[in-house]
Amino acid sequence: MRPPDEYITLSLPSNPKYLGLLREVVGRSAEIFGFSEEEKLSLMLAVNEGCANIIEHCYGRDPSQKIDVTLHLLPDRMEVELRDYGEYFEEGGRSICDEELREGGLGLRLMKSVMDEVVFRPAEREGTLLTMVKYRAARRS
Amino acid sequence: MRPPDEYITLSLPSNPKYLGLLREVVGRSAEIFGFSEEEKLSLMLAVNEGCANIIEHCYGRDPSQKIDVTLHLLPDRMEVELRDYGEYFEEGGRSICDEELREGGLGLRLMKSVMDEVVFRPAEREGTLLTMVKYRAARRS
Amino acid sequence: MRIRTRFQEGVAVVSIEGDVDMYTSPELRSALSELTGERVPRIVLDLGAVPFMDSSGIATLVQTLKEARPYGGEVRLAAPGKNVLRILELSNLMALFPIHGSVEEALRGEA
Amino acid sequence: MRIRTRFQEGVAVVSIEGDVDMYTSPELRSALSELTGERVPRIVLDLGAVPFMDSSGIATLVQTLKEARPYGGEVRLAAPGKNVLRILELSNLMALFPIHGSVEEALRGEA
Ligand SMILES: Nc1ncnc2c1ncn2[C@@H]1O[C@H](COP(=O)(O)OP(=O)(O)O)[C@@H](O)[C@H]1O
Ligand SMILES: Nc1ncnc2c1ncn2[C@@H]1O[C@H](COP(=O)(O)OP(=O)(O)O)[C@@H](O)[C@H]1O
Repeated sequence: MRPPDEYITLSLPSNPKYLGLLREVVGRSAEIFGFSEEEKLSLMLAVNEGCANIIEHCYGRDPSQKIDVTLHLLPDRMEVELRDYGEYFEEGGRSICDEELREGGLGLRLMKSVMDEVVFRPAEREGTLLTMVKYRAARRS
Repeated sequence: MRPPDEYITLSLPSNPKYLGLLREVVGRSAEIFGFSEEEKLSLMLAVNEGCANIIEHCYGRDPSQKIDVTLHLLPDRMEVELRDYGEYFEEGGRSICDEELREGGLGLRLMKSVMDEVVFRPAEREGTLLTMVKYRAARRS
Repeated sequence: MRIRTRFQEGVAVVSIEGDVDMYTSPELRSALSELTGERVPRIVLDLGAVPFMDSSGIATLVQTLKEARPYGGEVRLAAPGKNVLRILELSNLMALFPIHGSVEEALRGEA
Repeated sequence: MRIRTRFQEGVAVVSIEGDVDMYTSPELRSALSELTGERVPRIVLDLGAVPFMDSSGIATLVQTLKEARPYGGEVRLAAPGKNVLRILELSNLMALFPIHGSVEEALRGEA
């Protein structure tokens, strides 16, 4: 039986101490939806790196800001959305997909290497919306 | 150093398979905020029972409904809010605090025995808002 | 949650691994109902690997006792950890069930 | 995360327990900087109890290597689990660090 598509949303303070909790939620969701151990690690790593970037670059390590995480669980994939309320897009008007960022550090490279899609775009009103998609291998369940 | 007050919110489908994930979030939050092992278990149990009641009595085991959980972490206590979107209050107009419910089953009794406050009230627009408070023992941190 | 049942000296030893909650307790309930349905005279529940149990788990234990009593069956709990002990206590079940430190002790304990 | 450092046959064996991430890596970084600051010639990181490591953990490893190299110091990784191995791989670090199956092997391995 294929699971229906479901949403789990989680809002957290932009404090690194919550990264472990977030990984746990992602990991458990991946298990419930039948992702393999490797796929599960990929999802945990990508979400971790995405949030770490928000904490570091978008909020400048201010731990009192907010990060919204949405896990959209579909039969064949998990779509993860990370939303911040930073000034990034308002201030510079430049997109995080700029050439300069393509040469970014390790975090971004890891996200791109373990996920099938990684897209940044301006969120409604303010902030950035990062969408990442991970397909799961066909399973005989 | 006392931790500031912080919010963690989590929305989940009303499916019992997510109860473990929810307990994990509550338990980890309790740890981060310095609750004792026993207090942590109390919080996990109370939130579990509150959600199980929503799944069972409010949504009649329909797993496609939504439950919103807010953990408000304060220096001296955790305030937990469980919000459902059921018809309970609209239909009967009776409160879950009615005499009949005071003699309720084990779930409600457990919640009341491990938490310092357990209050049900109508949520905005529709559904029920269950607020539970747990104070933590003074700690020398 | 995983359940394994083995028979030892005529006693059904049911080892449970994982949380027993609203999601997993139906499976436990049916495993135990099978045993009481066959009027197994003694059931030992090994709770050593159960980190958490909720009211539906408690209800499952009570249900099993109710099914076993009419035929003189016995249900013993073995090796509950701190969390499960506390939940049994909070549910006022400590008097209802014989509780043993280990499966071996539960097997040795007299009727 | 917990860090314990012991000296064995002149080698600093740093045992890490728990996730190494943006929250915990600063503590690891300072523990390791202390060792490289004292020019400890050989450091073995026991990763056997590290379920997860993120890019800040990776950066910490690389940083330690950078600090050790100028004085000819060596940094070896021991007993990484599946997850940590995969993250090292994804970060293209497998060639940078000698990786050993156990602390004992790391201690025995030649320079
Ligand atoms: N959420 C974000 N908000 C603003 N800038 C970001 C964000 N995420 C990444 N960046 C930019 O992308 C660059 C690369 O990020 P990353 O790959 O994580 O490497 P690092 O964090 O090590 O610099 C960062 O230096 C930063 O300029
Ligand atoms: N969220 C809820 N919505 C509607 N009714 C509820 C809710 N929670 C509890 N109740 C009512 O309270 C009673 C007692 O609940 P509980 O203590 O969990 O025992 P049980 O679930 O075993 O009946 C239930 O039978 C139900 O009528």
